[in-house]
Amino acid sequence: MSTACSLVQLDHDDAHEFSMGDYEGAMARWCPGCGDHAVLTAMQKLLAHAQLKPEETVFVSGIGCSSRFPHYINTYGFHGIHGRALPISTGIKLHRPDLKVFVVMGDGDCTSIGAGHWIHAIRYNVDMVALLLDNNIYGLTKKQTSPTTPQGYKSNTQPQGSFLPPLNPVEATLGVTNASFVAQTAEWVPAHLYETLKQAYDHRGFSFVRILQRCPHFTADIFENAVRNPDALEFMVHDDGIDLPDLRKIYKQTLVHDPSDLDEARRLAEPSEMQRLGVFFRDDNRPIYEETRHLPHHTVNEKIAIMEKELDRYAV
Amino acid sequence: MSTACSLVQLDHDDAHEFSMGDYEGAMARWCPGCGDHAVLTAMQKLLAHAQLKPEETVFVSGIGCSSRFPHYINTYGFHGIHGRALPISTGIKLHRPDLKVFVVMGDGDCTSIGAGHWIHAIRYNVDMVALLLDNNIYGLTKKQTSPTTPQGYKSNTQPQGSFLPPLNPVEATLGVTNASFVAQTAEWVPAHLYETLKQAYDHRGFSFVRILQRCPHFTADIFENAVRNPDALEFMVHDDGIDLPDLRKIYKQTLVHDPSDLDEARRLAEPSEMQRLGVFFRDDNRPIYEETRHLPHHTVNEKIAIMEKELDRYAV
Amino acid sequence: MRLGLPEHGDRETAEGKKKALMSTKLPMVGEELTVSGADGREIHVLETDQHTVEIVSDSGEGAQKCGQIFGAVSAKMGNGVWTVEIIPAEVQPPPRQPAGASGNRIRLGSEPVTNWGDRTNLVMAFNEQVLHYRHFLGALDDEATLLVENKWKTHDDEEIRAQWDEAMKDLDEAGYRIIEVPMEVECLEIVDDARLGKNMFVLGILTWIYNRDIQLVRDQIAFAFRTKPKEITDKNHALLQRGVDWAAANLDFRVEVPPHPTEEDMVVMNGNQAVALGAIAAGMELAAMYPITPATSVSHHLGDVFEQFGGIIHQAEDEIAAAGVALGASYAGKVAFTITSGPGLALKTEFLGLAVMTEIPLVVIDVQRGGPSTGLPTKVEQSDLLAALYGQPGDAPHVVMAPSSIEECFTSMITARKIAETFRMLVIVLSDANLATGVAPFPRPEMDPEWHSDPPDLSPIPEGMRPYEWDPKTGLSRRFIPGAPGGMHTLTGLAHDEGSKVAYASDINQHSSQMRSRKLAVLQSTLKPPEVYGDDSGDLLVVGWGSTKGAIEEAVDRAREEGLKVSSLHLTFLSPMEPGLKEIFHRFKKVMTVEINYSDDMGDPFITEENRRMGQLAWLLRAHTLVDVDCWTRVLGEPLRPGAIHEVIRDFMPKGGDA
Amino acid sequence: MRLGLPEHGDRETAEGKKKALMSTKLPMVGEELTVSGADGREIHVLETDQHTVEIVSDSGEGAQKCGQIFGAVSAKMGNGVWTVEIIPAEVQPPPRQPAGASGNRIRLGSEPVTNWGDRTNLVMAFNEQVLHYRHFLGALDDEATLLVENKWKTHDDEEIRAQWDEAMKDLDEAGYRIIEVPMEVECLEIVDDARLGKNMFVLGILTWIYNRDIQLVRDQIAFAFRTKPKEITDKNHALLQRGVDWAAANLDFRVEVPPHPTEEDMVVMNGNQAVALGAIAAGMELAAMYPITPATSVSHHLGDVFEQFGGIIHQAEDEIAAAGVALGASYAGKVAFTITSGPGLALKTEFLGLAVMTEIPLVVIDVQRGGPSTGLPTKVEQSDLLAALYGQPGDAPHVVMAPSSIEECFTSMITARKIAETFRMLVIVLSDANLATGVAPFPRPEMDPEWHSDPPDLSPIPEGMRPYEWDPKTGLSRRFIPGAPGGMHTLTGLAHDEGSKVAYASDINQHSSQMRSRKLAVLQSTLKPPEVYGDDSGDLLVVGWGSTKGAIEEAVDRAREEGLKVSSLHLTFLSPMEPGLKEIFHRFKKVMTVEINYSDDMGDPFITEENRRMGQLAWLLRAHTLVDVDCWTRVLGEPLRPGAIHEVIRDFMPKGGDA
Ligand SMILES: Cc1ncc(C[n+]2csc(CCOP(=O)(O)OP(=O)(O)O)c2C)c(N)n1
Ligand SMILES: Cc1ncc(C[n+]2csc(CCOP(=O)(O)OP(=O)(O)O)c2C)c(N)n1
Ligand code: SF4
Ligand code: SF4
Ligand SMILES: [Mg+2]
Ligand SMILES: [Mg+2]
Repeated sequence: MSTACSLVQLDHDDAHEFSMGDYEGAMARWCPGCGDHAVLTAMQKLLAHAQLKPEETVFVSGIGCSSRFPHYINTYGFHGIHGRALPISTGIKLHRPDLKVFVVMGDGDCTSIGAGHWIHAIRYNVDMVALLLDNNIYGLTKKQTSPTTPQGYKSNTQPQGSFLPPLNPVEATLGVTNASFVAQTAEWVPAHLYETLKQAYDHRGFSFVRILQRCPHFTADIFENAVRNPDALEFMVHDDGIDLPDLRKIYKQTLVHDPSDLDEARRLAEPSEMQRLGVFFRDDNRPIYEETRHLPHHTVNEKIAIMEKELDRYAV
Repeated sequence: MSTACSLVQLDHDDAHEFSMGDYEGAMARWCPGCGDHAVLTAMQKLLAHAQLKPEETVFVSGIGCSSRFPHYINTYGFHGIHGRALPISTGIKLHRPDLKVFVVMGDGDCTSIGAGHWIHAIRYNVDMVALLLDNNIYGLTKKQTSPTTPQGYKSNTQPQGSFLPPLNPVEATLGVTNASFVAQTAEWVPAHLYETLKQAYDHRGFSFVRILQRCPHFTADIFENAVRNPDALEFMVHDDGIDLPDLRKIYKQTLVHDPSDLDEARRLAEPSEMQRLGVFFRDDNRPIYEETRHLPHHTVNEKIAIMEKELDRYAV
Repeated sequence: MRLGLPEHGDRETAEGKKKALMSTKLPMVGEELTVSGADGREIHVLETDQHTVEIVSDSGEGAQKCGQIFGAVSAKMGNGVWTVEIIPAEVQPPPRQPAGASGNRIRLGSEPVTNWGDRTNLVMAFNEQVLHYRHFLGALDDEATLLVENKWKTHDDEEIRAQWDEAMKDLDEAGYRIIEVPMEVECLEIVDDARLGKNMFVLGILTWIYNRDIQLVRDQIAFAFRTKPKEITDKNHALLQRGVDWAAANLDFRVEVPPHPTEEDMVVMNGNQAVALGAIAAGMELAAMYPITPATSVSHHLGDVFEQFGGIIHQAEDEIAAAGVALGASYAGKVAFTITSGPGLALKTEFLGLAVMTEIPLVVIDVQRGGPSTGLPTKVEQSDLLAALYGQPGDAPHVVMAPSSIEECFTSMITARKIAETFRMLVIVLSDANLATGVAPFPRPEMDPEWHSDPPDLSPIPEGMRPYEWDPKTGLSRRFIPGAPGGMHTLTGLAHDEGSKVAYASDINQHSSQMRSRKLAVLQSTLKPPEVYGDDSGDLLVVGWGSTKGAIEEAVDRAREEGLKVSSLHLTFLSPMEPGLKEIFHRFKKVMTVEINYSDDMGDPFITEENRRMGQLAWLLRAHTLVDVDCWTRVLGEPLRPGAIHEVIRDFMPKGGDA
Repeated sequence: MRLGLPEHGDRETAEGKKKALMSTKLPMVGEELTVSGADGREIHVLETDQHTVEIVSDSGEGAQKCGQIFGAVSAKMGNGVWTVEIIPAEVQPPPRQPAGASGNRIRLGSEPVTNWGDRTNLVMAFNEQVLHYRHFLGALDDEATLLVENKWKTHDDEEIRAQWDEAMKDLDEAGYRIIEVPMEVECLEIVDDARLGKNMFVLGILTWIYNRDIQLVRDQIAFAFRTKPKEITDKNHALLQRGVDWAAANLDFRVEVPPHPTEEDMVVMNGNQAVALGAIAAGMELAAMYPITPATSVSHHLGDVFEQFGGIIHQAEDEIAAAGVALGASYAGKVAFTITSGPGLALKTEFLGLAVMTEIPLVVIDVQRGGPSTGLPTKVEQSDLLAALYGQPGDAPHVVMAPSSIEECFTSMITARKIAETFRMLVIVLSDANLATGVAPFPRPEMDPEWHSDPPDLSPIPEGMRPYEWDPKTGLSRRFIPGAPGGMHTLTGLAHDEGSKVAYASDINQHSSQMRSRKLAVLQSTLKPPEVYGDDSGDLLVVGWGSTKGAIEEAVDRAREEGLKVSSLHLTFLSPMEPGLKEIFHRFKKVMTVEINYSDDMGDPFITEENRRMGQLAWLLRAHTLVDVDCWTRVLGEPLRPGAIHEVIRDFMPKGGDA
């Protein structure tokens, strides 16, 4: 959202310097050890870095543990209804392109009930950041299978274990025409999380970030290995992507991937033993929906003049 | 749907031989020259070929010109509501796997309002045939932009021309985990249309077929070139796919594609000057949702026994 | 008996003529005079204060264009006009399909016309099948005059000839006056493809019959085809003239509906156009919609002009998204609106609840069609009233209002936006297919700068002010809009306190529910009692809402002329209800509603006072006033006819006894 | 004043004791006797016919397990029991958060208990914050006895100590009897991590206080932990004993709620379990759902057992799909059902309309929660009544019924399926969070083979029979199910004739609407008038529906004991309405409803007789009977208390004058 961003840089001088603390909302009520806490922190860090005016920033969410996010951050927030965060955010941006909009969704929220809006939001490519906090489960409603739940994983609605292989949100996103920024990161690798959010924010267009998120309460085991064993993660690195030398000290598994290569991105997105983190795809030149509609601004009198002209067409 | 199919072959001997005429329903009320007519004919031919019992076959549709389909074919039919044909068909198959189910949807029906169900139907991989009759427009409601409308193409809701590049249903489908059969054909190439329907029907699992369909009434120009100029079509041929020697006489553009190659399928699905027809992808071994639920059958007494046992758990 | 043409065959008896010409049952100055035409033939001129004509063809033959031009010209001449489209269910059904009938139906009046009237007096049909279907539907007056293309009579395809004979026999027996017209033969004199000319030729015939100002007609044609090459217009002018000449040479009757030209500036449009223009005039800047008949055309009419205003039409992926986009936009600025019909309203239900809970102003236009489910997509019904009122789970107080004329389609948008913003409230506007497709002139509205209120208030939020600082009396509070410094808060659909903080405490939920509900009471306290049409006491009061106003009042007029003590009352607000209803009802011996929705009829099997399902407004009024409000409702997929309502009034008049 | 423990500190005066022990305002045989305990201390035993105890902790500390076992044992002993969960909004809120209170609340009675009763008489709290929150919520009886873990009093963290002092001061001033319990200290004698032991220790204390059969308690513990390693059970038994011993050594009171063991076989479960088992007993074979509180647990309870039956639980991608899958399944065979709550019901709206239009039987269970919008997901409300009845655009006649007890949650599923199939009708069953989470015993239902009707009728369709061959009297017709030879036809949501052919003719739409509506009248004609509870005439009739039955009747009992001429009436069917209501209402001077939904209160600013928004049932009854039905409704996010209703009855009693 570089345009938006630079805007701020401009009219910023006057305002005071925002610290992370300025973005702190109500005390977060997620479970201890919930991955959502880390995302909140990284986001507050980003806002401070970008010096976003709290009043010009809006966090929109659906319903779910993760969707409580807006309550915990001191900007405008819209805690909407389940699965519908994207239409709401689209409406906000269409009417107020000047606002910076972030969308926070859970895996059920985005990929199950929200799937239709998700596909179309990718296509509209509205200039905002969309975060999928993917804990592979329905958290708030207490452990039901989500589309991203691993096959065979037991839940309260599928006690015999999930029947199907999990939906891969990154693969699906990459299948949608006009996708412009697709990345994956993990909440327990703060540096990578932060850098991913930053690049998502800097991208002009719809930035989709899937964040692997621990749910110690219901799916402690799912990401256990990925958290414990650095070799369970593979980092895609590139100058146009993310490359954090410090991480290499801990994480040995890296591969070079040019985010402009869609075919390769899709190949890399396919399921593998290793979870791949980094920017899968980026294209800064895809049409941005709200920019395809250049809207004139008129005074009331001009408007009335146009109106009269229109009425003439119906005149008897 | 070979299992289902073979079933019929078995208990068929007794029944009489079904002719195409046996599958004729009410007189089709599509516009003259509408591509839907051709699909209807090809389908009736398929039913006759497979000798499907009309009473064991169900056509389910949403709302749209194309969704009138069930009325014109003499089987059981369910002309549902806009965008929701897939949940209805899923319910039918879950409860009655013995029935042969075909789903007919328009591009708005399937990829716009029905997008969420579409993504999940691909994933469930229920054993049925889903046809997307894609005329790149909202026909029944009189020319509004659909997700597949070419960019810049004028409609009643986007008189300045469609703002975005069209969604590519094949690409999107291939992005969904557990996709098992994805093909594209054109209604004006009857032989190819028929063969595609046949293979879709023979496939075990969810067969998704996008049919390029002319709408002379509203979008006559869109497929004009593709219809007139044989070189505007490129046929993917393979032993495991579709290969119709006769077609080669007219259509010179062919390429060999192995439907088991997902990466290649995705590459080929990307927009190109030529419309590619054929089977993009096929995998007969993906889990089929209704088959993951092996259901016992019990007598009423057995059921009551189980019930009593269950009640014991709540006994005071 | 039939007048074969061109060879001027058998003449009919004076009797027959009379029958054919007095082709209306309506209150009229049915004076008949006789003048002599060109060739000295007697021309019988029927002078009447209203007359209904329709032009029907296969779709694609241009009958609609013909009707539109005829209607526009008549309006310009100062006639009252009410035009409705005759639309087939399919986009382009096969030719000569009964159900494929497509065209226009124009009711002309000396005075302003407020509804589509009764059955048709004169028909121009391009083939006998569509004509026969109109008869089958009961659309034609028993004594209607039917002019029909006669090429089919002699068509090569014998099946077609057979169809002709069968259909015409039927119509003949029905006792209509039938005149065959060699449309194709005539048109071929001017164009090679008659299909593309007939409509203008027919327009010529109508021009002669109704004595329209030919120059106005020519101008209107030129305007209608302004985007097409000039030759088209020229050809059409020639066809028009041909029609006029043919009529002059062959017809023996004319119809005079004396116009009353007014000084006032008038505009002529249908209800959806009025909604579109009203929305713009109201200063709304974002419309989110998903196509659905009969609402879609609102967005078509917004078309380019809306964007010229800096407005956006967003065609969403579905109705849910459309509601969400509108809500998001409203949240972030000026109130936005969404347009839909029954099935779409159903899908928006959840978002409407969120709008109420978050107190984001939102305007929803439901152009009602036949239900339930997909129902009758192109036909009128008033069956969404209860769904609009009560569809949202939980307690979701909001405004429901219904325009009762095309003009009100325009003005209601201004009212709706004003209420939505003042009260931070959801406003549902119930139009219907009758208003949406009816075309009629009304006084040109005067734009008011007030309507385009200035951009949303982004001024800093005073220290300590909270996002739901409900006035304990009125429930009103200032809306915090993103961009307003110091107003940061998180909106939520969860129960919340004045600070918009999620709250589970009992008293808070009770109080916030009270505050949301209170706003309706406050709005209600600002409304005026509705005005009774006719005497404000009497034997019978007919209550209606929405598009039926014109027909009901016309029926009341007729009944009153018979001396019946009947009046009518029309409601614009359904939630909150306008004040004074109970008091008004008590002034009448009997109160009933007339609505286009379903109710059980007493006397039907199993139907008792106790289990009878009532008309939707009737049900509301019973609960609201405890008066024993009766109802007569029908779901015929068409607007109610004043004649039908007139009969109902007769039947429902309380027998004997004084008030 | 506070009883400091362990060092047996200051003793309270007899006065104080009395106060502490008579900790209930309810009609009770409040006989107090005194026995002497082990160490010769005086033990005061309160004998009462009902007593309410709650155990509250941070979530994850097992208070719920403790409560469940205590409830189960009490039921086994023959006590009436009504258990409700105390659940925090978040899955696992931070420790010591007021709003994080998690636990169980058990009302014990000598007779069967039909509702959660009034405020709590005795509390076991694991920390003072959750305890204080319960006080803040007004959940505690003024004279309640509070037992609280006292480790916080001496905690290292001074902030915590400060919180303790503040909270305890507050509670002290409120005049409760407070007893500190060294829970952690005691538990550490047996386990290393006290957090995992407290609940069993507390269970021991309760066992002693309420004189529960220790062996039953031990067995129940064993059952509860049967899946865990045996050591767990052993440790828990030890903790239990420790609690018993501590109580015996330190407490000076007991509570006797004399059980009345019955011969009858009983089962104990909550309303969602009853719905799940009822659905299976009813022979339904497919449940399509999307998780939503408080409905989700129905599918959890169906769990494996449903699949053992050959049933399928399909978790769909959303509620719309869930409705579609259920509808598709119903169309193809036995009636299927879908389970949801408010926001989900909203999303299903369009499909419900299709079900009605196509006459596919379908059962929808709406476990109501607080609204509008996301509202209060875990709390009870009865606010979906009008949405369930009228939510669908167009005229969509269908059945709405509401179970009024946990047992009826079971039986209503059998009724619902039967009606759905017999009438080819949509049946909406309105349960709520009160029933869903309330746990109580009821007589074990006897399975009836009838319920599991045989597979759908796939016999050949007789030549010429049509898919909607409506009986002109009843509107009933045979359902054609795929597989039935000769039955091929296309179902459609469009208006259609008896052959299921799309039809636009007016009379057809009117007729088919009539037929769909008629079925409701026929069903209504088979219903019996509801029975009045209490005298069948009098001064005041309180009408209710759904989960409030127990509380209303208990309140009526109390009022009648005071000599008030009040009775109550409870409705199971909301559509169609049961017969005879008007006639019953006329036998009372005044009629009012008591509901858990919103209504304006008279006397509030701007609220007038005219604009007052009424309780949802009240509104229906006014329209239905034209009787001036008043209402008292609240949306407190909790079940109504008999005590509160009792007061309302007093306030609403008509003043003076005879019937
Ligand atoms: C329309 C609707 N359907 C269902 C629900 C219940 N519900 C709330 S959150 C949720 C899913 C939570 O899972 P997810 O989206 O993955 O978020 P998480 O809690 O895991 O962060 C559901 C089904 C709802 N609130 N609204
Ligand atoms: C819920 C709902 N929304 C909208 C409509 C109106 N509608 C009917 S068909 C249609 C789209 C038709 O386009 P498509 O799906 O591409 O089918 P086609 O007519 O082109 O074959 C729409 C928007 C409806 N019937 N129901
Ligand atoms: S349940 Fe899982 S996702 Fe939800 S707050 Fe707890 S840990 Fe986080
Ligand atoms: S409008 Fe287009 S899609 Fe519809 S029937 Fe006509 S040609 Fe076919
Ligand atoms: Mg999740
Ligand atoms: Mg289409």
